[in-house]
Amino acid sequence: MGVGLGNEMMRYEAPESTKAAVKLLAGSRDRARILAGGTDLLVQMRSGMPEPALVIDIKHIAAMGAIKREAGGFRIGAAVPSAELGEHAGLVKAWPGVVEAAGLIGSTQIQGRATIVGNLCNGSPAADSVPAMMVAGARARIAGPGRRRDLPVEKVVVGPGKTALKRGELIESIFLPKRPARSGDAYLRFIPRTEMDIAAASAGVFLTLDRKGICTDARVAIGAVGPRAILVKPAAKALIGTPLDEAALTQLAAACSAAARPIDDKRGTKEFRTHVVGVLARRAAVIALKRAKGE
Amino acid sequence: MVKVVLWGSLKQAAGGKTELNLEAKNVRELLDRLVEQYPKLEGHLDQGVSVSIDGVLFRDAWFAPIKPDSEVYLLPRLAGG
Amino acid sequence: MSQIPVTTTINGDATEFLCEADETLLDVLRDRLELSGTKEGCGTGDCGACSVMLDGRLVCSCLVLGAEAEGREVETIEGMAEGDTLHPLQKKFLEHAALQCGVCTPGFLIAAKALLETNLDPTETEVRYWLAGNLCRCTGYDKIVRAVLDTAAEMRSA
Amino acid sequence: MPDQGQIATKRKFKLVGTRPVRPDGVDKVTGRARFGADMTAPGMLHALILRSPHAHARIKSIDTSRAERLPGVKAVVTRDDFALPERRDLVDICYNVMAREKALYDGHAVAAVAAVSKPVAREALRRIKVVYEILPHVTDVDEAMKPNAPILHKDMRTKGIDPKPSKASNVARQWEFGHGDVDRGFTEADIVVERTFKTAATHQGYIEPHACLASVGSDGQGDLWCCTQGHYMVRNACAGLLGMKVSQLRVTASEIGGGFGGKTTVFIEPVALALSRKAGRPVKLVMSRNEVFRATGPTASSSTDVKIGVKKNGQITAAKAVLRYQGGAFAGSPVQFGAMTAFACYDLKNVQTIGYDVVTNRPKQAAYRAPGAPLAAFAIESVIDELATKIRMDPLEFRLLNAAREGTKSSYGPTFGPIGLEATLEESKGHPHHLAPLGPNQGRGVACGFWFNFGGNTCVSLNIGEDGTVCLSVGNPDIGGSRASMCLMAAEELGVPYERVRTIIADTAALGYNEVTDGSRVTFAVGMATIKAAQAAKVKLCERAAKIWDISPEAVVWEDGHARPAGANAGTFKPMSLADIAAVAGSTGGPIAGHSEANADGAGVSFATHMVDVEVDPETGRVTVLRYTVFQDAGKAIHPSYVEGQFQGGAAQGVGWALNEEYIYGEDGRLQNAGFLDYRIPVASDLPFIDTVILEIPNPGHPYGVRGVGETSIVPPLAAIANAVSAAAGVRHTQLPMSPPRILKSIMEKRDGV
Repeated sequence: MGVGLGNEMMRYEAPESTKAAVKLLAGSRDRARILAGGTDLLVQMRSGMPEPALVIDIKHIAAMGAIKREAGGFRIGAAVPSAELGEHAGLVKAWPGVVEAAGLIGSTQIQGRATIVGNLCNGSPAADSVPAMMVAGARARIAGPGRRRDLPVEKVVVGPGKTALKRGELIESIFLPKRPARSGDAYLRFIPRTEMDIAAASAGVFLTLDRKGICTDARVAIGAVGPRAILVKPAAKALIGTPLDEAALTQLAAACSAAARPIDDKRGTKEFRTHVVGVLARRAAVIALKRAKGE
Repeated sequence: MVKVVLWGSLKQAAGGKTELNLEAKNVRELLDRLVEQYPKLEGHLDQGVSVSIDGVLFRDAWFAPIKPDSEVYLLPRLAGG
Repeated sequence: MSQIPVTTTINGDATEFLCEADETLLDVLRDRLELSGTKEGCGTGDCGACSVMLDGRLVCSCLVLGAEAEGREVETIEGMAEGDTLHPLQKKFLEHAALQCGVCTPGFLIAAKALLETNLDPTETEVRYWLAGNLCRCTGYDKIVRAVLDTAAEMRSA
Repeated sequence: MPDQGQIATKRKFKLVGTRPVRPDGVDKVTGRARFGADMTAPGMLHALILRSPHAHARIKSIDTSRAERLPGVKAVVTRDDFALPERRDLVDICYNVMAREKALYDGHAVAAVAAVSKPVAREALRRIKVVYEILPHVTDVDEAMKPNAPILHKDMRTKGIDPKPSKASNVARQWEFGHGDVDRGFTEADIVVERTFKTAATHQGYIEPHACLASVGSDGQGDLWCCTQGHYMVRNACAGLLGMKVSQLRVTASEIGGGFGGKTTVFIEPVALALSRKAGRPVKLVMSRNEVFRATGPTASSSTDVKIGVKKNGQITAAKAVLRYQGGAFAGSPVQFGAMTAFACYDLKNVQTIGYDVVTNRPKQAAYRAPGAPLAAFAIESVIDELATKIRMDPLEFRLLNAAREGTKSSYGPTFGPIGLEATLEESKGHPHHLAPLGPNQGRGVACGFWFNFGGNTCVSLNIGEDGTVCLSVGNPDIGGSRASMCLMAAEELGVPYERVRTIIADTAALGYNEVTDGSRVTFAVGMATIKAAQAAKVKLCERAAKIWDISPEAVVWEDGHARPAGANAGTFKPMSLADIAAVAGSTGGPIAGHSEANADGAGVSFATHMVDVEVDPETGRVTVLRYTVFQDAGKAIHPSYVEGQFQGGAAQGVGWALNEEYIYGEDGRLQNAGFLDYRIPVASDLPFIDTVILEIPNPGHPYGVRGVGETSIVPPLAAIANAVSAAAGVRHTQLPMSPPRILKSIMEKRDGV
């Protein structure tokens, strides 16, 4: 520009290792942002929010750009776009609910860029991949100035736009564990259109059956109906020990509606979200059941 | 004499009448006669009017001919999208 | 802070440009490289008018920084026809009258091309969902979807 | 003499009615076409506008000094740079373009800067200090009409009531239409239904934001490039606002990325010109999508009471509607068109409509496709549907029984000539869509709609080149394929191949005044002018042939693209083609051209019937549109593909309006959804194919029988979908949008017996 603007101009860096990224991040006095897909970051930059002093593009870090098999599960790098999840046959077979949830983040164009780690770190209560990862038992691997640490996904987001990451920390990858036999996951959300909206309510369900078709383990998470996505233990309890009969599903829906703490806003009313989150949980449970049965 | 029908809200400006009889061969004469007889109409007519003559709408067409037996309606100026 | 030098490939041509760190690829294409066929409808990734291919993936260029193009391959609407030979999609869009105002058309063509490169036999529903990130306000999508399906059919039989 | 325009019904067309590729097609599929934001100029500056964050505030002071001192800033303008114009019709536009004593809505322009780059311009905006005194605001139409509502304009006295009110209010004007005696009519009715309806404001949602490039020299001469529906309107408005003579300002229309009425006025163009004049350099000004939503013209929101009475045999005895439309911060909501069109589909003895034009703290509305009509049709056609159910009559039969036809005295006054409403109803009755079975939670809705269509001032030039090709200059931007229609009509009239005609959009210096591309006027009015220009050229072509043959011009006829001797008495000369005559034009008297300058009248009104099937998810309130068919009278479809396109586009916009689109305001009076994420226009996966049936009941006012088609298609869908949703959900819906929360609530209340 050549003119003295009051604000310091933004800097762009593309480090090639996690270590280098952490170093840049740690030295930035909280004015750096990580760039993976950029589908939230660039929108925020445009909306008139204060511009970050530094943008750290992590797509040149080889380890962050891959999906690897690990301990029977999958490790998904922080820079892997959602579209790649859907193209990974093994991942689609193991965790269809997570893949579908990631596939709901925005349009085909957004899919080519947006990452599940970005979806998580943005801290939106309506993030589609988050409830799905929570029920799948996903863990985030966090790199920082100290030692690497793993954190269950449900503990990463602490409030709207706020994460448990400390200064200089970033998420390097997400680990999806080996899926037990006779288990299945599913995720559903409600939007007014068929595409291109933010969830007004959402629900993810994971469940495991015994050989007789009785549910032995379950996890249920709901999104967009509170300050952050949450696991609903009473909802999981409603399923365990049942063949997911009508009574269990009704109880599941009621438990999810009871756990919802939504607000009224442009995307839906409290009463609507409270009701619909139960409907979604119930429908997701039916899909997860079919998957667990291998249907 | 030509019979002219005004849209409802012009009634007061035309002394409580919605149907008027005037001598006019074309739109310009019609508008001139109207203002002569009902000066209060001027403000309304200034803002633009459309004239329907035998079902055909005219905007700003002074010399559109009016026959003695024509059906003439004065309507608000039309605009569209 | 000085501008960032970027070396990239655009429509097959080696290209160099300078950009600010916060400048989007869309701004670079339109304002610095005079490739104004890529349109801005929203700047927030919601309309698809700025669709381009980046290393073979369909993206919104308004959500990509110019600096990210370093070492990568960008394809825009300007590179879709080969010389004076239109791409089959371009021909079918014209035959089917799949555009009215035409401002969303470059984005739709890029997106539809990306679809047919991965799936040459899409269903109507697949076409509709693939193109859901491209807004058109004129056509009601009817003729666009028909043009894409017809192109796929023609390309399959070719 | 050239052949006279034949009666449209009998005329056999060679080209009209075919579907050639549009002449601007290749430009538009290759990225070569230049839209509003695609133009640059040497030394160009970038401009940005500072907008009020408040819905209603007194602007106590604006300090631009810190911005002006910023290196790279070349001009700053505020209200002080815009004198109130002499032309009365420009006063509100001036106030809307740049706020004066008060900011009247969230997004109202307060200041603008031009700088060497966008970042410098952004920083300059941050340095402008505006002191506001926040005032109470009102955004809802019914609230704004209450006696204690915050008043926007202290001098606003309701027009159209007697005596003139002494007190200021937000009601700008009252309108009244109708005939007969509705009170007596209602006493004759066996069944009367009375309901109140509300609709939200929606935006035209064109994909191209407003953009322009302005350049004013120190000699006072200006050039402006912009996306608009009418560059002559832009020229006249900008010249008036800037105190320029119209001849000093040349406006060139870029390609236009959609308008639907929203680009029939000026917003940024005068600001860019003022900045350019001050800076002495070209200035580019492009709106962001956020600005488009906050600061251009959406349509009105409305509140409407409808009362209709019928006899048991289905005959309507009386119909009344009271319509209240808010049109934003200045007078001029399209309520009069709502009031005029509301009952236009019916043959009524007793009908009355009253309309209130109301101002609120929202952006001033702009026209949106058949302005005012869809909102009214939603209310009226919903009650019609309910009455049909009550008297157990098929809704199509009920409409046919009461339909307006040739000779009907319309609800707004004039008697209809030949019209196509009955034809659309008859056609829909026998259509496979009407006979298809419905599943559980599904419903079918039908509705009718009407729009006037306009003609207006039009000027075209048709120049014949030496090689026998034709260049047609028109003055209306091509918003949806109109170049193709013009080429077809010119080629048809001249008898030359379609490919030999090129149509260009000329700038304001090249032609006389052309009215805005609005009112569905272009194919009708510009088409008529094109045909007349071609006829004028044919007269000259025949004269030249007569000279060459040395016979009287009256002895030459134009047939099938050739001048021929009129008959045996005229001699036996070999017919000369247009190209033959053009080749020797220089030697026979000079270039050959045809012109037409006229105020086109005789635009035929148009009607449509829409039929739609939906499915409602009873657990979530989500609506899926399953099937959609449009039946509309086009008079004559010049290029049927683009006629179908207008039908489909109008239906799709109607689907959005009915189901999900709305301006959402917070308690603070700020627009909450100024973007395509939360202002939800339909996406491809939201819609089915939209079937179309083109009916052709020729308009006697056009040589080929053309009626406008662009606007009528958005009139029926709101009601058709409401009727379908009401049938599927088992609850009557009276408020738009029928968003999932609203539908679910109604279903649950019904289930719970509320």
